[in-house]
Amino acid sequence: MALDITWTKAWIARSADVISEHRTDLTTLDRAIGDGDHGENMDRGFSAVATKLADLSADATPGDALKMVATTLISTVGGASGPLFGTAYLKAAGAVAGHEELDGADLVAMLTAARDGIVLRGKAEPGDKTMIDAWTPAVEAAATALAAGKDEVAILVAAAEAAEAGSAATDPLVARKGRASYLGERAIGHRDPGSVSSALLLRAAVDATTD
Amino acid sequence: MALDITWTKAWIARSADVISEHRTDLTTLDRAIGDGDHGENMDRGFSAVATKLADLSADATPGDALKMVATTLISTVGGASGPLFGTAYLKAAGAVAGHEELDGADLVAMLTAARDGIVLRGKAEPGDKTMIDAWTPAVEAAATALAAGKDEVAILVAAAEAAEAGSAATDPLVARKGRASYLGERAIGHRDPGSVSSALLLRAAVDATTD
Amino acid sequence: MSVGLVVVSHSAKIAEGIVELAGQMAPGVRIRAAGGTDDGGLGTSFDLVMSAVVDADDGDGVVVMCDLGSAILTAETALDFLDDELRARVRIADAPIVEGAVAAAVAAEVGGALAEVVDAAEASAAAS
Amino acid sequence: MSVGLVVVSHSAKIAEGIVELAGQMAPGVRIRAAGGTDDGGLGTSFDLVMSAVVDADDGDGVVVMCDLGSAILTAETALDFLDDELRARVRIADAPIVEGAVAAAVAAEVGGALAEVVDAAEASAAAS
Ligand SMILES: Nc1ncnc2c1ncn2[C@@H]1O[C@H](COP(=O)(O)OP(=O)(O)O)[C@@H](O)[C@H]1O
Ligand SMILES: Nc1ncnc2c1ncn2[C@@H]1O[C@H](COP(=O)(O)OP(=O)(O)O)[C@@H](O)[C@H]1O
Ligand SMILES: [Mg+2]
Ligand SMILES: [Mg+2]
Ligand SMILES: [Mg+2]
Ligand SMILES: [Mg+2]
Repeated sequence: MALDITWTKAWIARSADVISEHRTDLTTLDRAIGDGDHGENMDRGFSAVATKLADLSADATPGDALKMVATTLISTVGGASGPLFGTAYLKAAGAVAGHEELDGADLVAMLTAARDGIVLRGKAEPGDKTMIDAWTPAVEAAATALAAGKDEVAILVAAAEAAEAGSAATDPLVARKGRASYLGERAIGHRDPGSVSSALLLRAAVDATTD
Repeated sequence: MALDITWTKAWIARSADVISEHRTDLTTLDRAIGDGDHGENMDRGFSAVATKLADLSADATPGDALKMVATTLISTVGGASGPLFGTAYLKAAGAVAGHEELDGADLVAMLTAARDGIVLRGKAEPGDKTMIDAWTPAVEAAATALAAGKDEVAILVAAAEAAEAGSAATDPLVARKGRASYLGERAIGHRDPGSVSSALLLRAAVDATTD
Repeated sequence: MSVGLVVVSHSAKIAEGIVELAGQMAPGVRIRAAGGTDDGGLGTSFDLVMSAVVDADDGDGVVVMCDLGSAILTAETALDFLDDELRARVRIADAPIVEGAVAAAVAAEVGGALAEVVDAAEASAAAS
Repeated sequence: MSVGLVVVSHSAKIAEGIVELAGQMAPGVRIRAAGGTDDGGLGTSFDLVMSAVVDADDGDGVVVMCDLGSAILTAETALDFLDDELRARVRIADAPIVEGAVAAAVAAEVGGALAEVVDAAEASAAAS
């Protein structure tokens, strides 16, 4: 399928579904090393996003849809993940502004802009046990797949898989940003919730290609 | 008159009256360089003290009465002056514990202990634009009067006059303790409210000798 | 006219309490609370921050006080969405929220300029 | 069992908000509010501090967080009136009240000893 507005809307709808399904898991993770609201925060945000999906105009581009996600998350999430994902989607929208259909280079540009937006906002580095530890490997894997001449779906698959692996790799880390940083060594053995939701969102992008 | 429990009770009753009379003035001073509650704080405290005066047992000593003042102020004032004056009266009570009648040496010991209590609690030094700037000259003047062989009333008069002069001398100072310290140079030209109430209390001690 | 203050806390109660406490020593300063989420829970609200900043500004600028890290993220995001003219006179103080807000409020009350109010807030971190 | 916390603020709202906020990350810690005067005004209350300290103690000690200077004076005075046994395990942290309380609560939640909880609170002043 072409990665056009139909795909973008499917991705967003699936994102809302998958966040809703994992709401409790995400909150459980956040209860261990945070304040126990990441699932509620993300679900509040993506429920609002899902409601607005129908309001997108008929000629909306993928960038327009991503911008709607950005502003809605910023206004509704209520936790650190709101400004962080909000900025990610905002920068992603900017990277593909005006494009009707996204090719491989667009995807890599979009993912890179999203990751850079999170870093700009949150100042986290790789290894700080944050969502960046899902996003940075995702960006790198997508770029590698693009350079290897892979198609759009393969690029999205590479990104999702790398995000999942990056998220799992947060388990042994000590957190240096966000609430988990209060815990010091006690954060070891727990997965960063924001990295898990990030991986879920990137997996939804893959799944939306078969909708 | 002998400086016994009758005098002590008269001093306390006069203190409550004079604080009540100057309630608005004290608050106005505190509004200029603080949070505008010193009059209410002191009046709340001394009204409670006045109520408890009748409850003192028939064989109460001056020290017992001062201790009642201390605990009552600590429990009711609600501002910095509560723990500060509370500690002053507590230490004053300790300095004359068991004495039925106070002689000149007792008065100097009492005033010294009161001042030292305020310093212990608030860590202010002379010149910091606090109530210490009334108490320290008062203690010194009382000690000088005692050394010069003056009687009890003269010692109390010396203390009150020195406290009044010390309070007036806070006008040109910059505050280094308490809320007025937030104001920097802007505190210059304003009198420290706690030094004014201190002088009022010491003047009440003089006036109580003629009750 | 004076510099205004916005208090961004995860708790509506904390933000409101700070507005009262700081206001006691600075009756002439526009101090606005942006505490809690839109529905009153623990968290921060972009929309509350936006409207508080607009409301606190009187032309002399606004200093924003935040509690935990995610309050700073929300405040910074809000700044990005302000029009350039207002944004140019908004600062986020790197200061403890209660102690900093009181110090900043007093500095604003006595006519301190934007940078002086920020400095007053930030110096409060050093005081005990 | 864990170290308990007492939050001494000039504002009942601030103290209650901090108890909720810090409690979110430390559900197992006894965190008690001592905010405002006895009659709910702005100021501090010796009696509220005394009962909060007694209530927060579970045998492992109590860390007291204060906002402005007069809250510290009230807390120190309260400590003087505690019996020696309890007083020996009470500490007043030199830390910003909101940021310090959250850090202290987490340190207490994970089983930190009295000195560790104080250190966590005081280190929060350095963090931005
Ligand atoms: N400075 C930061 N940079 C990147 N990610 C961060 C940062 N701070 C927090 N996060 C991410 O946000 C997640 C927590 O989100 P959430 O629970 O919704 O917010 P909050 O911590 O405000 O309750 C963390 O798991 C982490 O991935
Ligand atoms: N650290 C201190 N040492 C000595 N006196 C102090 C100190 N802090 C404040 N004061 C005195 O307390 C007075 C203010 O009392 P009050 O208004 O009742 O309390 P608050 O400042 O808590 O509102 C000041 O005028 C000053 O004399
Ligand atoms: Mg959370
Ligand atoms: Mg949260
Ligand atoms: Mg006052
Ligand atoms: Mg006061």
